[in-house]
Amino acid sequence: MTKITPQSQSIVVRFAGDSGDGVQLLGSQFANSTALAGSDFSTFPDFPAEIRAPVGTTFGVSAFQINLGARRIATAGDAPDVLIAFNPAALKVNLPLLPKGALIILNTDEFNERNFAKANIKADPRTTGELKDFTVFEIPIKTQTLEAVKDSGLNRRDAEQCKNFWALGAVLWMFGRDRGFIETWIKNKFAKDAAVQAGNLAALNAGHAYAETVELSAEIPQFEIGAAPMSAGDYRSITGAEALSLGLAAAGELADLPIVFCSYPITPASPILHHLSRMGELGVSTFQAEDEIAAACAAIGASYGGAIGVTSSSGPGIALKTEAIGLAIAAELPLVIVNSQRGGPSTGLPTKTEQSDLYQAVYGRNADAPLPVIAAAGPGDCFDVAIEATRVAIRHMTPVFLLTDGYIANAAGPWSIPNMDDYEPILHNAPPKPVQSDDPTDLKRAIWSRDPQSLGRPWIAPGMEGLAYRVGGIEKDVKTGDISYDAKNHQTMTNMRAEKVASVADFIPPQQVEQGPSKGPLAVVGWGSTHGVIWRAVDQARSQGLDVAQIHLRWLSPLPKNLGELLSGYDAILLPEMNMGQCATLLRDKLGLAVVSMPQVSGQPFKIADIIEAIRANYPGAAQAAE
Amino acid sequence: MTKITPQSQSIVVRFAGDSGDGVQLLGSQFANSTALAGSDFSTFPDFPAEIRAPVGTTFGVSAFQINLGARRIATAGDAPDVLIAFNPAALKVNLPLLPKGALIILNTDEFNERNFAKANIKADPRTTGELKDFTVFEIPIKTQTLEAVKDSGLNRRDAEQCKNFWALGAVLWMFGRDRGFIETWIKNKFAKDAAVQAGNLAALNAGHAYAETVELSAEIPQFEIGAAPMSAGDYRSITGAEALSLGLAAAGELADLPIVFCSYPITPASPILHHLSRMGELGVSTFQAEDEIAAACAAIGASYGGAIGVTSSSGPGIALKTEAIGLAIAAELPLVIVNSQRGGPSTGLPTKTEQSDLYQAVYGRNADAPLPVIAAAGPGDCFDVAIEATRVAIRHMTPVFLLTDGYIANAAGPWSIPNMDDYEPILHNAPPKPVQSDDPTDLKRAIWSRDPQSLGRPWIAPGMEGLAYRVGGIEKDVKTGDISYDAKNHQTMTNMRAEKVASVADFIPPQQVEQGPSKGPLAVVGWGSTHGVIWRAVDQARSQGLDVAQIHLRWLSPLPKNLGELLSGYDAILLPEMNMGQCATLLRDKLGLAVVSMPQVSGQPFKIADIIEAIRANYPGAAQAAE
Amino acid sequence: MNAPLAAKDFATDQEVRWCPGCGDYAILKAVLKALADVGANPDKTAFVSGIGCSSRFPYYVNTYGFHTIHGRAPAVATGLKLAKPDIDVWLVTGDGDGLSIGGNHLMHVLRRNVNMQIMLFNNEVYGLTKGQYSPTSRPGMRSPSSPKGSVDAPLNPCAFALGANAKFIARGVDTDAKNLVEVLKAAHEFKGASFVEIFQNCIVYNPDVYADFTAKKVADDHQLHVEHGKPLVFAGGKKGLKFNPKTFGLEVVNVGEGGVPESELLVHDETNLTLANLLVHMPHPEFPMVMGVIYRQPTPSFDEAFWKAHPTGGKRTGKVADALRRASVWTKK
Amino acid sequence: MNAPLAAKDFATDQEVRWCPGCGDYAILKAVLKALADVGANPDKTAFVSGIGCSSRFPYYVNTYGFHTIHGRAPAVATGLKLAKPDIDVWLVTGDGDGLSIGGNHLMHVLRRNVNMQIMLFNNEVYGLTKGQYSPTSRPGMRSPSSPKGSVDAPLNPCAFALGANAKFIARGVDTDAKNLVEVLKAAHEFKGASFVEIFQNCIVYNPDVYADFTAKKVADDHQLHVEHGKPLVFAGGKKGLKFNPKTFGLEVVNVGEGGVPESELLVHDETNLTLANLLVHMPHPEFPMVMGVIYRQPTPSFDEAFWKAHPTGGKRTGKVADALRRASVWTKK
Ligand SMILES: Cc1ncc(C[n+]2csc(CCOP(=O)(O)OP(=O)(O)O)c2C)c(N)n1
Ligand SMILES: Cc1ncc(C[n+]2csc(CCOP(=O)(O)OP(=O)(O)O)c2C)c(N)n1
Ligand code: SF4
Ligand code: SF4
Ligand SMILES: [Mg+2]
Ligand SMILES: [Mg+2]
Repeated sequence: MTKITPQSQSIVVRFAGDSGDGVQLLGSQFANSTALAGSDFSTFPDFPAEIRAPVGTTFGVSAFQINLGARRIATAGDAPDVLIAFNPAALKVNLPLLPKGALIILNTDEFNERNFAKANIKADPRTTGELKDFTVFEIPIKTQTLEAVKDSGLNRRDAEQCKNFWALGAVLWMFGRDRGFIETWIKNKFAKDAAVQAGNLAALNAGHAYAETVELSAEIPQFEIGAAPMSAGDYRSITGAEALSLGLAAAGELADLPIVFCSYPITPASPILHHLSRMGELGVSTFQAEDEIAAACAAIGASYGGAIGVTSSSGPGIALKTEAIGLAIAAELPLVIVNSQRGGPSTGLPTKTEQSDLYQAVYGRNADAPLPVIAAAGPGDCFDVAIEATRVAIRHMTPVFLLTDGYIANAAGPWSIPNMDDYEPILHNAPPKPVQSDDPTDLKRAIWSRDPQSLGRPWIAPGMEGLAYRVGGIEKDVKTGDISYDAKNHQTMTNMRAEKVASVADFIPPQQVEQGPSKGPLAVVGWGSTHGVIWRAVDQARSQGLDVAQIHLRWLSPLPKNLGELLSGYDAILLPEMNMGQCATLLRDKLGLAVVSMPQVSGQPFKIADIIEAIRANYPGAAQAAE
Repeated sequence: MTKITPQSQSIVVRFAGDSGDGVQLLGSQFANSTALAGSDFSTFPDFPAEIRAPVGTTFGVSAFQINLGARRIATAGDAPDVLIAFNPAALKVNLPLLPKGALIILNTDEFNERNFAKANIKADPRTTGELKDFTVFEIPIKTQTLEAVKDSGLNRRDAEQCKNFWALGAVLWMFGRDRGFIETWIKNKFAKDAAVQAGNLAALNAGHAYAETVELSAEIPQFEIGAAPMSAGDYRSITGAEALSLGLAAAGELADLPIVFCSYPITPASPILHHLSRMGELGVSTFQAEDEIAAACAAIGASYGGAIGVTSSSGPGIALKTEAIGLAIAAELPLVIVNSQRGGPSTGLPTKTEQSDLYQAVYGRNADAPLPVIAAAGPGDCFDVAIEATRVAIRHMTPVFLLTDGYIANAAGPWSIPNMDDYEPILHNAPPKPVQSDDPTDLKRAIWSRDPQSLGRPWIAPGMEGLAYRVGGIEKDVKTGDISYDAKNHQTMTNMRAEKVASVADFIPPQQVEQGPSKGPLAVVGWGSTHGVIWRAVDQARSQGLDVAQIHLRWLSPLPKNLGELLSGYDAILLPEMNMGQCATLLRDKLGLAVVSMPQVSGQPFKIADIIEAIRANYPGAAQAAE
Repeated sequence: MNAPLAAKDFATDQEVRWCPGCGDYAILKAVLKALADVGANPDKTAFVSGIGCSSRFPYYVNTYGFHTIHGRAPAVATGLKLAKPDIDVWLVTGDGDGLSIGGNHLMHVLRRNVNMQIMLFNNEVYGLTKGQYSPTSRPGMRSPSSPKGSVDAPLNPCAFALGANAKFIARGVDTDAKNLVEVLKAAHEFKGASFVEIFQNCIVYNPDVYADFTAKKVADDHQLHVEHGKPLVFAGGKKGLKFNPKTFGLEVVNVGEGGVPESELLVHDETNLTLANLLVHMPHPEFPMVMGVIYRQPTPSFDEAFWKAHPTGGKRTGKVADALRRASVWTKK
Repeated sequence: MNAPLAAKDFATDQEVRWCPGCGDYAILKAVLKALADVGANPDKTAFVSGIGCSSRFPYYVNTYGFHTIHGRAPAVATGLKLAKPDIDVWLVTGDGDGLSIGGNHLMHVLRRNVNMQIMLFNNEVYGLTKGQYSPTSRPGMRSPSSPKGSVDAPLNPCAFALGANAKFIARGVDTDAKNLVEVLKAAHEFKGASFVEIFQNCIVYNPDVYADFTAKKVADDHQLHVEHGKPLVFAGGKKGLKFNPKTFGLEVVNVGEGGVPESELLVHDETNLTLANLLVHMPHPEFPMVMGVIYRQPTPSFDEAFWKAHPTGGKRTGKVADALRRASVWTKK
């Protein structure tokens, strides 16, 4: 592993502590200070599976990782260069992640027998030699904090709570960041509680001072992570869940239609429900249904009613929606289905990330029931993907799957705030004029007259005058929409449904190469949240002289029209994905391509190093070349 | 179309009438008489979608088709050579199915204006020239019946009901079949109602006499369909639903365990529930749950309790079971999931046949959640397939999908009654001995010690002494079964689940060639209920000089180990299936093979002629050769 | 739409496909009449149903209609109300659709009190799938899936609805058009989830299960039609109900000469939950079957509460462009 | 197992992973004690649960245990009973698991009266998913998914159970071990589906929602512990309940001097459905919260009926070889 130096272009810092230690807040404030300094960054919170496990246990450890750099940052980093551990459990859990030479800051106040026992630690790790490959700094953070805030008027318990800001102060010093912004934040946040405000401010400053003056300065390196080369403009930090929520609201605005978001809480999808619950003024209504089936059905009912129905869940909940999705296909109603993927099968690993619901999205329904599937590449991309998914749903009058995952949902990075004027409005197939005719069939034909390009039908909703019609899940006559058990008609309708989804490819841009040559020895193909790690890996491999390309898929169904031709220009295709090879199946099925699948389902994002290794292994003759 | 002659080797007869006309009974009794005469046959009832539509309407028409022959009969026939139509609606609906030259028998009593109106018929078809290409016999069946049964003491309505037996009598004469067996049947069936018994007997005999004597004998040909070459032994007629039910009961017997069958009614799966409800003495219990989710979960609960849990539905209901199936995979419990496929998506075409739930079975779950999938080739095969599915579920401790469809469920043919001694007992992984140890981990390790070949864990159920353990849907430690969020362990478990399903291939026979060469220019690959029609098509193509092979897949997941090699021995692979190409996806994905997909989703079985045509079209250079 | 519409104007061009003699025909007729009577606007009315014979209903009503999937109509209808609060929604479900697979959604739509009319066609059987017993079937019912007789204890739909916190409960009989139309109109008037159980005869799979209180000649003696503020009498006023505080239960008494005076009878209070529970639980034939509006407790509907709590009543008043900047924003030059 | 087991013998080696201070700990303790008290055999006992904080329960009880999927535990447990009728099943569910996603299965298991103990931990919140409002949450509750306050009308779990035809309904409080253990033992004794609502404090997402009747100092005045055949009194006997036939409802009265004599109070009859409905619907704080066994109506359980209707009681008495021939058989020579 590369040794970190104060001059490194990027650095990975991990905060870890008990769920109650406030490490998430600490991390996100540090990220904000990073943003203000103009560095690029990527953050990833690593929550425990338990709500609030007993204090001091390993399963109660909460962590926040940030990768910050003076260059483009694509992932939250393979391995932490710096670990701040608030208790022994946090050290125990995170130690295996650290490369040799990493810097560890320990809150020694918690390193006592009681806490060792809680974390099932036999002997003080500071004495066993386990830490010999690292640079360790021991700081009694709690003691220091209590001392710093003793005048704030806080009781002991609340005073102790300030220790995350103490640590933040110290870290801000290490990175030469300005405290002003954080101070303002603390003042606003705790405006109503003077004692808490004072305590946190005092802790922040004390931590900073501690690091700056006597105790640390000689030993701890100060890192200079300058501004990264980013295009000019306004930026903010955003998580995937928030970007997705804003993207849905934006889609509503672009279509000038209400968004009716129907969901049932589930990890890691719930944050989208929470965000949208606060976006009423953007024309969003949220409905917490009694279960996922009801959520899907309510969204379908909303779409039937002329609003943009959206439903959201993760794997097990999406499974429950399957039958209802079939109804939306049959009734030709727009519907956006957001899947925040997590580890499975079954309850599986609710808080861990996986990309293993691709089969479910593309193939996972009874009968021939195709639908478009799009995947977000990262937090910020969720915004655009939400708009695109909605656009396609409405244009083609079809349910659309939007795949994201637990990593994207919670990870954050700087995001260039888009200009809403840059987006085309979302148009829908206008309802026909009421038909004056004695033959009701004439009206029906108008109602079911599909747009020839998109095969989308007019979007007609209760309340529209003279267009009352009936629809359902039984096969319908292609022309009148009446129930039809006719053999030929069923074939026609099945073909129509297939062509409808295929026609999405006529509206999406051709597949681009993300980086590298447009033909050559090797392309690394990816989709979804592996975008960043593959980007970094390919970038590094290329800088090591390997002529490798990166291709990132956004639409998984249908695939871009030129994809087959593009991919056949490479001698080999490597496909890393956080599942057992589901996208590889897709490429074999749809394009007849041979693919080297690189599956991983450890519930953790890929490591850059592993992908580089795979690139080398699959780079014909290149291993020598690059040596 | 071949002109039928009294000497034809096989003939297709179709009875059609109003739902209340008793054509299903008529058909099945005719099938029985065919069976007794030693001819081979295949029957297919074609129910209307409505329960009981208004009398005389086209959507109330019920039909029963039988193909009988003095040679092997593989399908219910492409097109009826003989149609018996009880009313104008029946004629209207079925006329498009008939080849030129077919024989039509009309019940003229119903050919009146009222009935034309009900069936939306403008003019009497007997007068329009529509029937000019057919041989038509007009018989006032109702009048004849009323006359025949007037002494039976039946009221007019009940007397009229006897007309199906009148028609049966006439048809029995046409085929030179013995009435004795039917007479006995009537006597037993209506033992409690002398008038009905007398009426039906009188009608049967009158119909026979009518045909035999004056009115018909000169004109209607008598057909001689002799005995077919079948291997010696005892036969019975059986539908797929009944064979499947008996197969499940047999699996219970072979495993010496109770069968707990949990289902919720749905077309066309319900008959399995109905049959099993009557098999209590075979150790079967049935539970009609409140919905499909509850049915799947109750079956899982039963399996957890050490019984063989089976659940059954069709597409939309299976969709609802998806989440629960994931639980069975995670908890490693045996479960047989029977899917009687029907047309979709959504409610679709409930009474029509399709094979379009293969994606759902193989790929249709969230997360990496593989499971074995087996498909029945025809009614009788359901028996063996049910046993095999259960055997695999128990050996590998996994849910297994068993695919059948609406066609198989209702179709019937002669079935060589199997000898139960020919089946190996179904063994399960025995529970370990209780472990005497202070460390509870020792017991857990024993509980989770998988069989190295099948990766099946011991089947431990509440009630077993000293083995109490806890399990659930959260990822478990591979050794102790405890909850585990560990990254490596998740990869290990995911691999284990994949290997477990793959290991099924070690226990199943290698893929055989059904007929034709074991390498050559063309193989027609099929699965499920297309077996018969492909068999006939390939047989005919071969007799026309084409060197084509038939390969029929029974296990769809995993595929037999030798399949890839076997198929690569053919220049081309044609894959007819009643969906949009789902099995073709499978072969591309798992074997990387190029496949000519022949999709059809008209809700109707394939026609032999269409497959032969496709064989010709895909037989390189053979079109000329065979001319 | 100017001229008031007649019942027949609410019929569609679709051939009605129930079995001849099915009780659904009579219900359809009553509903079309009720629509005409309340002056329904077809463009602003929607029928939403699940799956079952009963759920074919929307195809036969010339308004908007959605024949959804089995058991899920309440959820679809709720979503429709969220998109279009002013659409008048009628929900059609069966004892299987609404109480077996769809029990949960029915319960929640009642609990939330979403503004719609819910018609549950109770024929005590799964008609469409050919006659299996349902959650309202009587114990011992022989059916294809219960050849030895069903062993399930049945649900009382109205009691279930009361337990689910429903605020409007009524009952009608398919063939009793007069009462049914009135009940439907009352349901329509109620702002909230109005639950109407309709006893429906499945002539094919469960014929005449209700004959002992619906047949013309017994109806009078076996049905009690409640009216708010009126004493609980039946059998042409010759019998009535009294509350016995000792047994804490109801009693059938003769009224008038030789019996008790009408003044001693219980008076119907449609806002009293306890009385409603007593009435819907009366065992027949010892007691009459109660009909009409059994419980009506005006309560703010879900719709009302939902839009009140919505910061803009559903309107788009803000701009996404502004929302995007509701965070720490920094500028890269 | 010879020596009688103590509560601690029913604990497992698994670290208990609820939040410190969660009411679930107290319930666990009460259940372990009840198991010991009834002399449960761990090998013949199974805990089945859905998903939620509460549903983690089985991992902590040293019997058989199945942590299934969200809302489906009643169905899984029913299946288990079909496979192994003699296993003693305890079901653990929450207000979300049992009343939101799982409402239908809970309803049907109660309706059928499947023999098991059902413990519903009601904390009026979705704990595991971090605090969203649930079907029992009070209107106006602010939560991550209802920032302006929930607009849903809540369900009363016991009223729901009564509407679902439940035959045993009881209530307890997490921290009131004495009553809870007794209630659990009574539930265990009942042959059928015994429904126990347990008020449980979620210290993280909904702390102290029940404090106004569970806190030590108010419990006496705000809880009424019913006992069959005993007058309905609370507040140390100083207050009681009377039925007012005019309003057709309950009233709180002072007992004894200056009030009414005990003899005029309502006497608890645990077999009276009307009384049960009245008791579970009493609005707090005007009325006390009722605790203990509210309703108990011994009725043949589903299990009993199921095995009675089964032609062989589940045994395999016939041979498949014979069944195969139960048709017209012909022989080909
Ligand atoms: C998911 C699903 N499961 C099962 C079915 C089959 N099914 C259709 S209707 C029905 C029951 C209908 O009963 P009910 O609601 O009482 O209606 P009825 O036909 O009696 O009017 C069932 C089980 C289905 N269509 N979809
Ligand atoms: C199918 C599915 N949907 C949603 C979830 C997410 N989920 C887990 S527990 C829960 C609610 C738990 O609430 P409750 O039953 O009240 O239990 P508590 O945590 O409060 O004890 C939810 C929504 C899930 N695990 N599975
Ligand atoms: S089956 Fe019964 S409910 Fe269905 S249409 Fe026929 S009579 Fe009516
Ligand atoms: S979140 Fe609430 S219910 Fe869940 S463990 Fe914590 S305190 Fe208990
Ligand atoms: Mg019904
Ligand atoms: Mg809860």
